[in-house]
Amino acid sequence: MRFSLFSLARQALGGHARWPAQWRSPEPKAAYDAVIVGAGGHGLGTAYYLAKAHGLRNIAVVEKGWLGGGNTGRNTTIIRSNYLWEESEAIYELSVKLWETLSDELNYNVMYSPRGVMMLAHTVHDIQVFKRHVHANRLAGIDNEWLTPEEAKAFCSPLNISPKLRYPVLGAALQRRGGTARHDAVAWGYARAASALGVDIIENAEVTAIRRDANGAVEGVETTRGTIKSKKVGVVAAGHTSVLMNMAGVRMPLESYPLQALVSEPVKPVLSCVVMSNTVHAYISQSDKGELVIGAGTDAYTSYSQTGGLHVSAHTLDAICDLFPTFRRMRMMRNWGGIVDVTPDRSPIIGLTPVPGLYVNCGWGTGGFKATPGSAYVFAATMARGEPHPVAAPFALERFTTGRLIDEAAAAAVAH
Amino acid sequence: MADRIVGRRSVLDGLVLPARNGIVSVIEATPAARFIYRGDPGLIGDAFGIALPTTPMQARASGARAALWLGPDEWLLLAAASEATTVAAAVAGKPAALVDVGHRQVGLSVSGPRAAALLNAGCPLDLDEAEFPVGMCTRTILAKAEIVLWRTASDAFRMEIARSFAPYVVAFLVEALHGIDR
Amino acid sequence: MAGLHRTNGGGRIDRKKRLSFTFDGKSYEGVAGDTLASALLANGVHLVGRSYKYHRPRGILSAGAEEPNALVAVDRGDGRSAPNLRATQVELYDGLVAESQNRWPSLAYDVGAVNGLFSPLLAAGFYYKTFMGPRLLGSNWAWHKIYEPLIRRAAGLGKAPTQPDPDRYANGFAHCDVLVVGAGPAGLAAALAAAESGARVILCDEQAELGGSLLSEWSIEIDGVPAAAWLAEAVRTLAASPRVTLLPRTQAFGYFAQNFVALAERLTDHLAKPEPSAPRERLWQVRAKHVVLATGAIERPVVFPDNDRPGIMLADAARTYVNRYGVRCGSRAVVVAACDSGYATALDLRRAGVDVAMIVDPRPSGGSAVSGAVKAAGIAVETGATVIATRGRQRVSAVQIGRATSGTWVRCDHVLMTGGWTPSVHLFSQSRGKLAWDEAAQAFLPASVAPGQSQRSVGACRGAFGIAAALEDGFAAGGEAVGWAARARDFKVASDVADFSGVLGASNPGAHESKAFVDFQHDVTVRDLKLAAQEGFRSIEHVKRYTTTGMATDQGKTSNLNALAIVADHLGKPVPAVGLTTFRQPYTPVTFGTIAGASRGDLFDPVRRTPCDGWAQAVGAVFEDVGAWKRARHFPEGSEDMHAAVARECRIVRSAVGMFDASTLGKIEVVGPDAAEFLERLYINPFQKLGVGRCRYGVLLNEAGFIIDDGVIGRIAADRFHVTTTTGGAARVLNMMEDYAQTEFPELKVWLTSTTEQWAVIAVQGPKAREVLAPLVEGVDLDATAFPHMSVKAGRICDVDARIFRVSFTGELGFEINVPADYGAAVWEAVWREVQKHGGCAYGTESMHVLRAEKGFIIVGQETDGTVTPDDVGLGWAIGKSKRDFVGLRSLSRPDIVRSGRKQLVGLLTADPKLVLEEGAQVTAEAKPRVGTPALGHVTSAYWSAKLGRSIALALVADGRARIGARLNIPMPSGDVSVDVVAPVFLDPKGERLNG
Amino acid sequence: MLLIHCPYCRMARPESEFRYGGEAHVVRPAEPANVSDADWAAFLYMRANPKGIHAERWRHVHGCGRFFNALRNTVTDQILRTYPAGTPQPALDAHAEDGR
Ligand SMILES: Cc1cc2nc3c(=O)[nH]c(=O)nc-3n(C[C@H](O)[C@H](O)[C@H](O)COP(=O)(O)OP(=O)(O)OC[C@H]3O[C@@H](n4cnc5c(N)ncnc54)[C@H](O)[C@@H]3O)c2cc1C
Ligand SMILES: NC(=O)c1ccc[n+]([C@@H]2O[C@H](COP(=O)([O-])OP(=O)(O)OC[C@H]3O[C@@H](n4cnc5c(N)ncnc54)[C@H](O)[C@@H]3O)[C@@H](O)[C@H]2O)c1
Ligand SMILES: Cc1cc2nc3c(=O)[nH]c(=O)nc-3n(C[C@H](O)[C@H](O)[C@H](O)COP(=O)(O)O)c2cc1C
Ligand SMILES: [Zn+2]
Repeated sequence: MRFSLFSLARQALGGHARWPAQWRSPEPKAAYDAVIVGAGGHGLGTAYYLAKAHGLRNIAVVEKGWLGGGNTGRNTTIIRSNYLWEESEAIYELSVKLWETLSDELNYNVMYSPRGVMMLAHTVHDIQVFKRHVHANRLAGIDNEWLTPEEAKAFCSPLNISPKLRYPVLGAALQRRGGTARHDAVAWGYARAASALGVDIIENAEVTAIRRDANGAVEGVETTRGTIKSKKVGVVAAGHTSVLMNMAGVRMPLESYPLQALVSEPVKPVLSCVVMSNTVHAYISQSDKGELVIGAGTDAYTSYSQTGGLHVSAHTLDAICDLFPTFRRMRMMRNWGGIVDVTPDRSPIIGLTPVPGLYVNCGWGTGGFKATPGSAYVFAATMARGEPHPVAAPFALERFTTGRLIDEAAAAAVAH
Repeated sequence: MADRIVGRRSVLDGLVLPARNGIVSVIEATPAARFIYRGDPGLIGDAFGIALPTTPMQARASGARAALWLGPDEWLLLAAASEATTVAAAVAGKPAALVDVGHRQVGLSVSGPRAAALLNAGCPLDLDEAEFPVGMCTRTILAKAEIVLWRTASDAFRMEIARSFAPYVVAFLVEALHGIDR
Repeated sequence: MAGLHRTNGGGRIDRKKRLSFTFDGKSYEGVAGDTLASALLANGVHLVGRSYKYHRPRGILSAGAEEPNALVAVDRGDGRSAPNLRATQVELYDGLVAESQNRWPSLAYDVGAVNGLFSPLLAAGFYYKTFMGPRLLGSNWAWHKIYEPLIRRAAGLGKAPTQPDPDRYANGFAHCDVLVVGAGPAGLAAALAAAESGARVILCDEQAELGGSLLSEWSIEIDGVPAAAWLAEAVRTLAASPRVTLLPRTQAFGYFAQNFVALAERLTDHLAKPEPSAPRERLWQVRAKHVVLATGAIERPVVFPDNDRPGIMLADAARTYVNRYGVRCGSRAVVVAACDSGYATALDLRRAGVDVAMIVDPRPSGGSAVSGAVKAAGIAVETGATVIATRGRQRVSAVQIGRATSGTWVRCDHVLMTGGWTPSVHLFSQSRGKLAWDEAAQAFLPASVAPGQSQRSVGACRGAFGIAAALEDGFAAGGEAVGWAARARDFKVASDVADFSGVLGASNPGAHESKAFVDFQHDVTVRDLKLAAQEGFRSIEHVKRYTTTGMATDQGKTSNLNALAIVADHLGKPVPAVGLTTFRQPYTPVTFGTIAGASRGDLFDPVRRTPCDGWAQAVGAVFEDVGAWKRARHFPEGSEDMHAAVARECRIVRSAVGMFDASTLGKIEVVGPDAAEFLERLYINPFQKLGVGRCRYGVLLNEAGFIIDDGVIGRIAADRFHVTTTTGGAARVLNMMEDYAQTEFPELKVWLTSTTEQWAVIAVQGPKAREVLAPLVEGVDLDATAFPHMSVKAGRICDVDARIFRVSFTGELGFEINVPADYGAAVWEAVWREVQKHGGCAYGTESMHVLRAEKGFIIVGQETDGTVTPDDVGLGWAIGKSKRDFVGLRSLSRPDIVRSGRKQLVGLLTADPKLVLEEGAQVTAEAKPRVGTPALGHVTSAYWSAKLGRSIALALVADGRARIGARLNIPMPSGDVSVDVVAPVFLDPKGERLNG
Repeated sequence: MLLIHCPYCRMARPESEFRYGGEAHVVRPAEPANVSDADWAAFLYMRANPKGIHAERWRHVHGCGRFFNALRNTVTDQILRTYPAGTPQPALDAHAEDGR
């Protein structure tokens, strides 16, 4: 059933009794043409584009828990494409373009809200780095502009630009097309659209082994709901990627860290944009429901625990309270963590692996929500054709051997 | 040349140290010669006047001299300013490291019945006397600064703080004192 | 009497201490001991808020932390305002000003209530299905421009404060043998037992008074004395124990790994006139050897149509209001009790003079233990029935009692419901303990403690209901925690209630689901939950997110279990098969201020200042932040702007002399027989043969082969090096060195000591540098041959022992004087007097940057960005050619590092000499590049060079060295700029000046 | 805030005094010049990142300054054992992960 104001009104009259399930919950079949491991936004999106753009229909997405329950369901939803290196610009900008029409594409309101992402500069070094981004982005046709502190304040009225701040705001880089989207809706929208195209989404099925044939090529996965055969397996499991790839004997350049976020109690609109400060460690926006959504840091150590230490959130709240002194009496309502898969150069790994038929899309770390549509799009093409999509090619695993890293962290250390 | 002789200026000059009658007081510890000794503790022998403690987190003091265990191969040596050269001579020529840190850090004495409570506003260690007895010393943290903490008496501590962090530590203690009562 | 509805005596209030307060501008009176909620109820005020979505009138549901409805804003003026406070937890003080929220223009007449008309449209998840299109404008346009702003305005509850918070917040780290959370009977007994052994005990409770449920007991006797007397004695005993810390008004909000528990203590919010400097709240970070959780249980509402009208409340809350606060919540009650505790409530109300019209019990056979007493009191009991409808606009006026759809209407002015009790397992679950479903208790109970935690749950929070049971459970756990394994004690409790199980879910499934509320705060109804399940949201986590049940400020304390049961019922699964959503901290919301504590202003991060900084401040230097340091950026004279000041400073350094505070540079004393070998293995440069008294410019890579730090390294003695690092890199480099020394090369005899703060460093640079220093220095021959460039000598300056380096980061003749830090200021002033005599000046970091750029010296972090190798920036020469290994060497032969086309450091000269490029500007081959043209590189540094009378720039450009002589383009918004590629040394390439 | 037992201080201390140092027992090749690009990349970047027992490095940076190793369960974050750097990874007995 198509979603629209009209269908909503009609169903309302009928007491909403006839809305169908948004996605099917089928029993797993014995074999598929392609199996995606991990029903996060990236995995579901990959299945959707495989079905939509590449004509594959016999696809399963296998998920150990509930779809969208990984980092897709626990991130601070910041979307932007003003990255530094050309390779990054290409994939993140492809994503933003897809965000712009995604609700329509999926017939699901993912609430993409290009309300502007403002990144604060607090030091002379920050200014140099951000201006480098602004210039690089302009050349790539990506909007990103430089604001004075006064302009930053005008764009975001609760911001404290007093020169007496411990680290005063010296300016900001603003990407107006940056913003947020509703995390859950992205997972659900892709799930519904993929399911409608015939993709089987199999929840509560944890992959416990990756099977390989005599030649070493992939021949399927074992799950807690039985063995599923497939000659094409794509691992899109974020924080759990090392564990899965280990099942196929592949060691990965990944470390999994708990990254925290928190929300305040909901209040009437006070913050109309997204504000990020990497120097003092603060990431904040206000959701449509009214909570301040705040991104904290990762714990120092690798962990699969989906929680983290209080000192990590405290560190961020120090900064929020300094930048937004009016928020000091606001209250934290919920604090949670996700497990992020961090690569040495803070860029993702997309593509083929040493195991024939096994593909991987991971390493999005603290910043892959924004890339969901673009990543899924190029990964689907990569899996369908058996060779990297041009936008994905630079992100191949081989770069760690050649040394051709795409080091967003070194250049700016801005990752959200 | 007398006009060239310049005076020593403590980083604490001009700062008001926190104090509240009958509860806690903070004063600057007398300036001292300070060295970091690194290497085999045996090499120093009795030359410093005190054998270096090899039990973790132990300080040994005698008069103005003290040796504080900071790590298995690291000690902080304190002595009267006038004794600086004697200390240096004790290690001369030995395969070890003696580094003058007399100006690297400053000392604060925190004392009074609520001294531990004040420090616990920023120090995460258990300062109960049973857990942190007199004579125990260690590097640790106080809020966002690193310190060396040494309990010199039941209700007294000596803190050593890197020079540029001292104003922060003082300001933190001034702030924290507002939260100390009882 | 403060409030018409006050009983004549009893309770824990002080009827003589009258307090006045206002709610929505209207004045009322309460008494000491009241909460805002009890005081409002005493005044007959039930309507206190509007619901989130439909703006339905809402009253006070509970008497504690679980309150979903009665959220108010309290404003104390001067920025001291707070939204979303639960009236049930706001302690009354004289002059309190409270406002209701989420209504306009007023609570009684709220325009937003029209939403109720659209409620059929506003079903769960409606916003995912609409607000898209029109396709023409892209699916996003209407959403972002029209719908989203409307939704945002409608959403949210209270208003954020608009002024900065003036209050301060404290912090305390605490350790104890036993932390007891919750001071009800179970917690008190645990604390008493633990304290007896002399253990260190902390007992905290979020309420103003210790006692928990005992505070609401009127008829119960413990060990032969009334509950209140027993409580008073218990608190007295604990307070008298020196090793016990009692923390009322202190919520345990987070339970982390290894028994680390975070508490939030409210210090002043309850005071009418707090001391202005006193902290408002305190964060306690407790590390406990053992934790005893005695957090009690929360009563469950009963789900029936229109169960949200003001006046419909939890039964035990009404009991608390009457017994503890002396407040009758109305005069005629209907009690809906699916649990025996509701019967006890009816009895207590009757005693207090409330007319209890009827007890309605959905259980087919009704209550057991107390039903005799209820019958004796003449209260009618209707079993197997429930409420099927209610009436009353802003206060309930009647309920319809029946089975299925028909029944009789009963007039009343309040309805008291209990669906049983949900043990408060929040903290247990946060500690990663495992819960298990308990069929008898109809609840999840703690099952196994997580590894690494040492914890026990006692009393109602683990299903040990009944006061005697709670006391005995608590006492045993308290003893066990301190190692008194077999300690047990019998408590004699008269007229105890023991059955608290109740029924879960909707008591009358099917009827008018659209207005049968489960999550009051988020207006989630039975119908919403069923719709979610129907639409395929089968995981309870999906249901939660689709309907937002349990996601409001109360985090579903009263609703989660009912929601779960309703979904389980709909899916035809047992409750445990549907699972629970995750409990997360905080237990109830905690102010940001409490968590941030003292970290504000200059305490946000230490402000590090150099020994010479006072002088710079006094002369009006402008500072910049570099790491935690404040560094003087320039020293403006008169009305000079930075540009003018820097041009002047640079000119004077090149023509006369300048002095610069380089104290922030990291310094590490590397000592030991193997010191040279150690540096040899870390740095790209050779060090073994460096003579004593000589210096070398060292470059440090990471193992990936990229530059991470640099600095001058001087050999002080055969076994002693003075290593300098960048300001920002000091701690990182020391850590890296320790790492290699301890774990990679433990066989080397070398020791590292940070001396960054031991030395004040004063750079004196310029043709007159020697003349400036000569009169101050003793014991050092400053002559060019005796003291050549790149050497170091020990000597005295101003009678102070010093290490004097002949080094130059400006390209001029230069010295860097290291003196012990406490002498830094005085020596600086002495040098300044000399500098002045030679027409010199002080210069800041900005001029330092210009001066070094004129010479083509790199700054790590500016010319490099973590992707740059020595060869890229023309430092290939520094690599010790005969070295077989050093950190990063192997990486320098990786394919991408040896390929052609890497970016290399070059100089750029603009065709227009007046034009200073912007740092970060991109470099392209052609002018007017098409969008998407890959850049050849970027400008890393760009300045006005006063010496050269033109602008200069450094850039990293692909194949840059091969392009020297070529013309390239800088695309700028204002137009393209053409530049000539030149070698990256603009001044004195032979180094004649610095060797002077 | 983990509680970490420092084998040099012989005392459990709060995490804030420590700095995490990544996977332990990653051996730097003795003759880097002789290893292949792939092996060098493995040394630089490839990590076990297990879900379960992890041998990892910590430094008691705001304490005794020593680097040491720890075995930690990355699911529960419980630290089961700490041991000096340079010593082999100890075997764990069956009761290592008991609640107490
Ligand atoms: C707190 C936080 C804040 C963030 N903030 C931002 C932000 O502001 N902007 C941004 O762009 N990004 C942000 N991110 C990062 C972003 O969330 C992720 O990069 C992105 O969501 C990853 O999506 P995914 O689909 O790859 O992974 P996930 O959504 O994590 O999906 C992976 C799925 O794989 C499943 N899985 C794992 N193992 C198995 C197995 N053995 N068998 C079957 N299934 C398995 C998991 O259950 C999971 O559902 C943040 C992340 C966190 C944690
Ligand atoms: N209607 C009734 O008769 C009724 C209702 C409830 C309980 N009870 C009785 O009380 C007994 C329960 O005793 P108990 O001691 O287990 O519970 P309790 O309810 O008496 O005490 C729990 C205490 O824990 C506090 N608390 C909860 N969470 C907290 C947190 N996170 N931080 C700080 N404080 C927190 C609460 O404020 C409360 O004071 C029951 O067994 C029952 O007999 C009776
Ligand atoms: C953008 C965003 C907004 C959120 N808003 C709320 C909220 O209003 N209320 C709430 O209880 N949780 C909110 N959450 C947190 C979720 O409840 C939940 O904690 C998160 O999805 C992680 O799942 P977990 O806590 O079940 O592990 C939000 C999460 C995100 C990502
Ligand atoms: Zn230690």
